[in-house]
Amino acid sequence: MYIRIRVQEIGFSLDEAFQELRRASNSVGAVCTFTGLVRDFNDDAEVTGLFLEHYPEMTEKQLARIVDDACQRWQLMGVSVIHRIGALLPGDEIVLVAVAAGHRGEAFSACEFIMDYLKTQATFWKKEVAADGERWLTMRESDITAADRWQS
Amino acid sequence: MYIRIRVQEIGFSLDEAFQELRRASNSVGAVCTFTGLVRDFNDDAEVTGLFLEHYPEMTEKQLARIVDDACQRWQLMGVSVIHRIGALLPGDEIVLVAVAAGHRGEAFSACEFIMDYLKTQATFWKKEVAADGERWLTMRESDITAADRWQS
Amino acid sequence: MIKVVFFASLRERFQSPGLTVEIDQIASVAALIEVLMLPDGTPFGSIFAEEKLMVAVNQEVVDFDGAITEGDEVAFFPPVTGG
Amino acid sequence: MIKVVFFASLRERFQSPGLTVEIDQIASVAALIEVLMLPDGTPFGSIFAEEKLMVAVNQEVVDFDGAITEGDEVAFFPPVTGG
Repeated sequence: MYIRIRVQEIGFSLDEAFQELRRASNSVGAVCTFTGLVRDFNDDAEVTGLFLEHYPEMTEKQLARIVDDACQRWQLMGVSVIHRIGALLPGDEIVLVAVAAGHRGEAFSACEFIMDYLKTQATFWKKEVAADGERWLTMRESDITAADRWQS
Repeated sequence: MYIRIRVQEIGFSLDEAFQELRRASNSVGAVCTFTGLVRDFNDDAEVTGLFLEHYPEMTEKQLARIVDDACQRWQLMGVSVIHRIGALLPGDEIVLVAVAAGHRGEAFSACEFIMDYLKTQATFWKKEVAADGERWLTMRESDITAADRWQS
Repeated sequence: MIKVVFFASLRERFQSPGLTVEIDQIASVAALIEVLMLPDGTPFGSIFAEEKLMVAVNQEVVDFDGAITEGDEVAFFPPVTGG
Repeated sequence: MIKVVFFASLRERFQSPGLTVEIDQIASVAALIEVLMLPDGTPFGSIFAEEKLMVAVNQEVVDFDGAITEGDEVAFFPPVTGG
């Protein structure tokens, strides 16, 4: 079982994460990846940048727990999570979740599960820098709903 | 809207497909990708290779229709589908589906939808070459179930 | 004339990628299959009876009662297994 | 002694990344908040009353009645917005 969790300022390579995962086991048949990017708008204010803060001692612990939960639920062969912090520009990658499994159903479900819980449980905060000033983002109701559906 | 559908013998680069999609629009906030790989075993017979045949005039038509269905269901910004044909070895990539959207829910759903329908509707056939001989694979019941759930 | 094509296991079992058939009274896939099964002693009969088949007329999947007209391409193949 | 830390909008509104508090009779998060709110005239009172808060003791999310003991790190922060 290959697990790698990184919180970093520098950008990341989807390809590098994918190449690591495909080699996690020679019975990997499915790799699902999710990449979150900085969009150039959010609720109509023109976003010029994003600042990402986190709670260093806690973030990695929370991410490890979420990944561990996913490994309990599905038969996985590899998981890679990368989350950037600091100053980001529109188009920059923010987060990567990549999951390797034997079959596609497990890879898709685990990847979406990790993203949904990362959104509601990992201690990151986004401050949006827009033409009309800065503002801390607030959690979306839809993100809470997305995480809740895994509890049924 | 960026749509690219390819059926080819040569390998493909996940990174290249991703880089094309992230630039599909500057409001892309989410890219979900799925890569299917040749596993080194299938139902316990040791697989030494795979041969993929398709129905040339029909495959692209079916894939375009599946992608179009996904675009009707979700608000997407880009879709890339690559499927290999010919002789493949264990560990080789077979298929890539990548979807760009504003938000992650749409990207995940559309990517899984396209894979599920590709599995049951696109005219590809796999012949497995194993230590104990060759055999054409038969459709899995679980693949039919996976595609059926989108009809509700 | 109708162009008949076979794929995958079907192509291998027929030992042929396809054939052409003069149309005359053939108006449906079912009727075409009956014509193809006629020459008993050939493998056609048993294979058509035994294999789980899908049919496409001009690259569109149809039922066995799907219509056929002059110049059509009729493809027979097993359930797909790509991805 | 308890180490209190603030993050994101809370850190900015308090204009401080945190402070240390002598423990004595403080045994829960709720009791700690009351102590922090005491010095009125400081922004603490209004911010604690107004913001939607989450609390973690030693990097584990807890309720407001979560226990606190000497040496703990208590973090206050708004709902997370990463990903």
